Amino acid sequence: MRRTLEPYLWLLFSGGGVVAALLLPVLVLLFGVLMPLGLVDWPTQAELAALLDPLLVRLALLVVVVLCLFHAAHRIRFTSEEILGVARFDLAVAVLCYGAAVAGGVVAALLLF
Amino acid sequence: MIDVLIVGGGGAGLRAAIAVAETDPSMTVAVVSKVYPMRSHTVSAEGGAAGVIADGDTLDEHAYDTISGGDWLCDQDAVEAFVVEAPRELMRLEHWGCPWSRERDGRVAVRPFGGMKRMRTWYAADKTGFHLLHTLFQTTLKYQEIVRYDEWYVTSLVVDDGRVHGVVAVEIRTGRVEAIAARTVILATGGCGRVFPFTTNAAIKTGDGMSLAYRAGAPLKDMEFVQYHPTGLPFTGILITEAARAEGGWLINKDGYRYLQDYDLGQPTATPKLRSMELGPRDRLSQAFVAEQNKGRTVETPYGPVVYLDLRHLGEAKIEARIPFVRELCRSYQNLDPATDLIPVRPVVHYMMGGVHTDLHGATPVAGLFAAGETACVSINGANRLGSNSLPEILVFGARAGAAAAAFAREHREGEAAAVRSQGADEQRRLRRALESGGTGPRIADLREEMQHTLEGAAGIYRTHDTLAKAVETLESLRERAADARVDDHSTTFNTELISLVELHAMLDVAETIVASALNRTESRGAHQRLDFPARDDERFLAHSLVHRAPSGNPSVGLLPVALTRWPPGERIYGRD
Amino acid sequence: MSAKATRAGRSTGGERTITLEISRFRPEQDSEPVFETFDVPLRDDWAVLDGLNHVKDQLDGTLSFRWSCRMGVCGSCGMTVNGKPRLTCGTFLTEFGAGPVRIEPLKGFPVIRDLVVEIDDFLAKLSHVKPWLIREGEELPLTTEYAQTPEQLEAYKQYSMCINCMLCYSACPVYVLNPDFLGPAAIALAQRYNLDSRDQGDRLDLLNTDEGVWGCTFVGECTSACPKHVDPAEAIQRYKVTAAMRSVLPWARR
Amino acid sequence: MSETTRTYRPRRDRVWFLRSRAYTIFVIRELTSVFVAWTIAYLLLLVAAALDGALPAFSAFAAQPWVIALNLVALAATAFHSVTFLNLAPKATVVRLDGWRVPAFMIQGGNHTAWLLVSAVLFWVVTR
Repeated sequence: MRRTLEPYLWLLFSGGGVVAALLLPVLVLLFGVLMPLGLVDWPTQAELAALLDPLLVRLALLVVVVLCLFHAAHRIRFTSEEILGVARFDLAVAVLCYGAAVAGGVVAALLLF
Repeated sequence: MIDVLIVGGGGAGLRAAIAVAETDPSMTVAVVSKVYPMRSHTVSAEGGAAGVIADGDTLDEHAYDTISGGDWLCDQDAVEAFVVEAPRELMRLEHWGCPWSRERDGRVAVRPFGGMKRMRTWYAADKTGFHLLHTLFQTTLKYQEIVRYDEWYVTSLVVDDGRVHGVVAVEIRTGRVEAIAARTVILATGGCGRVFPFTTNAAIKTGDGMSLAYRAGAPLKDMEFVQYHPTGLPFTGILITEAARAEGGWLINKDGYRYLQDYDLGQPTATPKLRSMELGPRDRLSQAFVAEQNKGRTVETPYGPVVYLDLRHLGEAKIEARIPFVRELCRSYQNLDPATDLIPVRPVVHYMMGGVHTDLHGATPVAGLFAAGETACVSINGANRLGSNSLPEILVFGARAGAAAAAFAREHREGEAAAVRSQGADEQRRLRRALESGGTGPRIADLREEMQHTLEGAAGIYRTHDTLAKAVETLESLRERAADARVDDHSTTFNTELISLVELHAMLDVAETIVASALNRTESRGAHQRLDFPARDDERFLAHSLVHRAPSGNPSVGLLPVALTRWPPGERIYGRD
Repeated sequence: MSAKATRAGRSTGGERTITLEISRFRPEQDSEPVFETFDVPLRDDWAVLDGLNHVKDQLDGTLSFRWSCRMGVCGSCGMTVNGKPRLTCGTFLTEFGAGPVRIEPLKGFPVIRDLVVEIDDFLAKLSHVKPWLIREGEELPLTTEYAQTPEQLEAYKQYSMCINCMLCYSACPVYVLNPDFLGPAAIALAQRYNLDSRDQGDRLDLLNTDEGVWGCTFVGECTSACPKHVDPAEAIQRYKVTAAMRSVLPWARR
Repeated sequence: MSETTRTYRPRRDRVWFLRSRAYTIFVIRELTSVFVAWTIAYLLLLVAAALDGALPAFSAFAAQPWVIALNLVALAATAFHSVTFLNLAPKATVVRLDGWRVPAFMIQGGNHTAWLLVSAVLFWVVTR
């Protein structure tokens, strides 16, 4: 049978979907809306640093970043192909999308560790 | 050169195809069908399929119910073979994946059915025919040797020297007419309900196979026996399955009265009683409707008089579990919910007991020509078919015809007959003429409608000599006018009007044989009720009607004695033990 | 010929009418489909199919379309009605108010003529998934059934209700854009056998492909379009989970 | 009579996703992923700032009207993603308890409850 990578990509996509669904709205609400509007106070530098200090938190954060980026990459790959009609360039589109996700993951890893 | 060519892709045709493929994989088998097989009318069968399996049931009881239900016009040797093989065929379907409804322990469940003394009707909710057909169709996909000609319409059989050599068919998509040489042909084209105006039958059921056989010299048998199903929805004619009554539904008139008790069908009971009241046979129930109508106890609607089928007391849960399709149909097509509303129903043409005369193996008097299913008359249905006997019939006799045709093809290995080419060319010319010149006369639809109303008036639930004799004349004139029917469509691509025209000719053939047989049978038996001859007459008519097409083109009716084995003719008793 | 468009809902001889805009394609004369309009009686119990039959029987015998059982179970009469894939036998004219009603062939399939589409590719896809009961070893005698409890029946029953009307394919943008996609009904049919307790086959190779379940981007319109509540979208998503688990854990069974 | 027939295949419809409300909603649902990616990038910037001691600069950046506007859209998009993703989950995961299939609305209810709980906990952790 022809091997396909899709099951693995789909698992990453699904995991990312769950993580994004559970975590992102509240995070963007806090850090992107309420705090910049001054409705909630920004935490202090020290508080944030302390929050990010445990290895487990940083590892978890890395996982969240990677999964969410894969989720986005997967959907952007298919949606762009469907909207723009470029499915015949699937390989290139896929390399571009997942490549960006991997790059984002590497950046996050460098940042966090 | 095809060994076995099957015309029709419904239950009987597909079962025959599998039978050939299983007996001898080296054989070539073709299924030629005017629709894709899963569109065949088997798909619409709802209630179930009878086969002895329950504890306490016996083959003899199934045989007796069938024979008495058929008013002793069944060939008893055929019935005996049928009841033996029915459970095996249903089990075979189980082994092929048919989703039969089940008991809690995982065994196949059975339900009661009209005219049956015991619970022996296997069912797949109330879409039994649908599941049966799809199981068969999907199973045929397993066999590479089964070749399909989907949307090919057979316009004639190639017969030479008393033997069939193939068919001529038109590929509907391209208009291409082709002679297909075959060692044997099995007709499995279903019934002809569309010769009547109000029928449960699908648009495709135009008696094509009956007409093909009739024109090829094979006689049609018992054509006067047309089954009215007592519960059709007005306007559409959509069938409300007998299972609705088997599960406990009541038939009531405009006063809310369970009127069947007035017609020697037993006394009302709260729960359904086998062979009694609503579970009486279809002919008697339909006749009771007419009597109620004459008494002014039916309800007038724009689509004629109706009575009501009452399922409300069953409750929503039971309706949903056992007869969900009834609910779906009522909601989608009648805008009512049987859990809370009464269902208006009236008798509707449902099934042809008659058909192409065959022996127990589906063989017709024309060598190499076989028939099975509703298009054939073996006969196990006699003067009135019992509900849930037709699905096992298509399986049992489909398989038998398949095996017999395969055997015939093995013994007759000669090459293609010259007649194939010449008849193919003739047919091509004939169709091209119809296509190119067309007619300038009446519309096909108008002729069809007139034929349908003629049949309803003359060969409905009750018949008389005078109306039948007049119908003979009307049909003759229709035949003449149909020769010049107007054809607007001159395209070769998917020309459905041309097909409608050929179908109209087939229906006129069949209509003539129905009327001729009904005129000839001066007695009342089962579904054939003569107001001028109200009694059964075993002296003269314990016999099948056999119609041949005379050289003049007119039907000529003869009689053939019924095969009796163990059950002498008796009185049909329902509702009394 | 081209009937002049007239306002729908007007009264002719006391009878209400409604305008049908019917897509016509006659390969001998048209390079692409054109619309023709016909006024047909508007009756409460008339389905779109009754309107089409009125046209064919009384107004223009050249109109071609497929239909048979007119009770929603043979699956022949699927067409695009006002942009949506529908069974025309079960779609009432009254649903469209004063009209007009636009009737086109099912989208996503090559048009042979008028409202008739080519379905050979669909049938090939059905065959492709091995839609029959696969058994290994000895067969039971014809006196015994493979036991199956009502719960086991329930596990696949829904997926066995497909009437092959192809509305789901027509509703699926993935299929319309890429005809190689195996598509909703075929995958649901594979699941009908996969989930049947009597089946011992394995259809992983057929379904775990780019054109199989992985072609689906879960638009979900197949399920909305399905007149029989088969829910093919669910069938596909469930098999994605199965295929993913079996890819990650090769020893996992379905 | 002709031997073959020509079929008509419509040209690709460039705006198929505008043809029905359902298609449009589907495309919007898929495009929420762009904002998922943006949110991740934004949060990474925040983390970088926090670890580099540049939080004031970040909060100044975040307070610009266009960033707030973008984040409001991102909030809507990620919330839409959550609702649709959690609602569709029961299609993929059929839960059976003793043969009884847990209805979709219960699984969806469970998913949404989990979402609210996680959000509440995170809110509390960040703002305590």
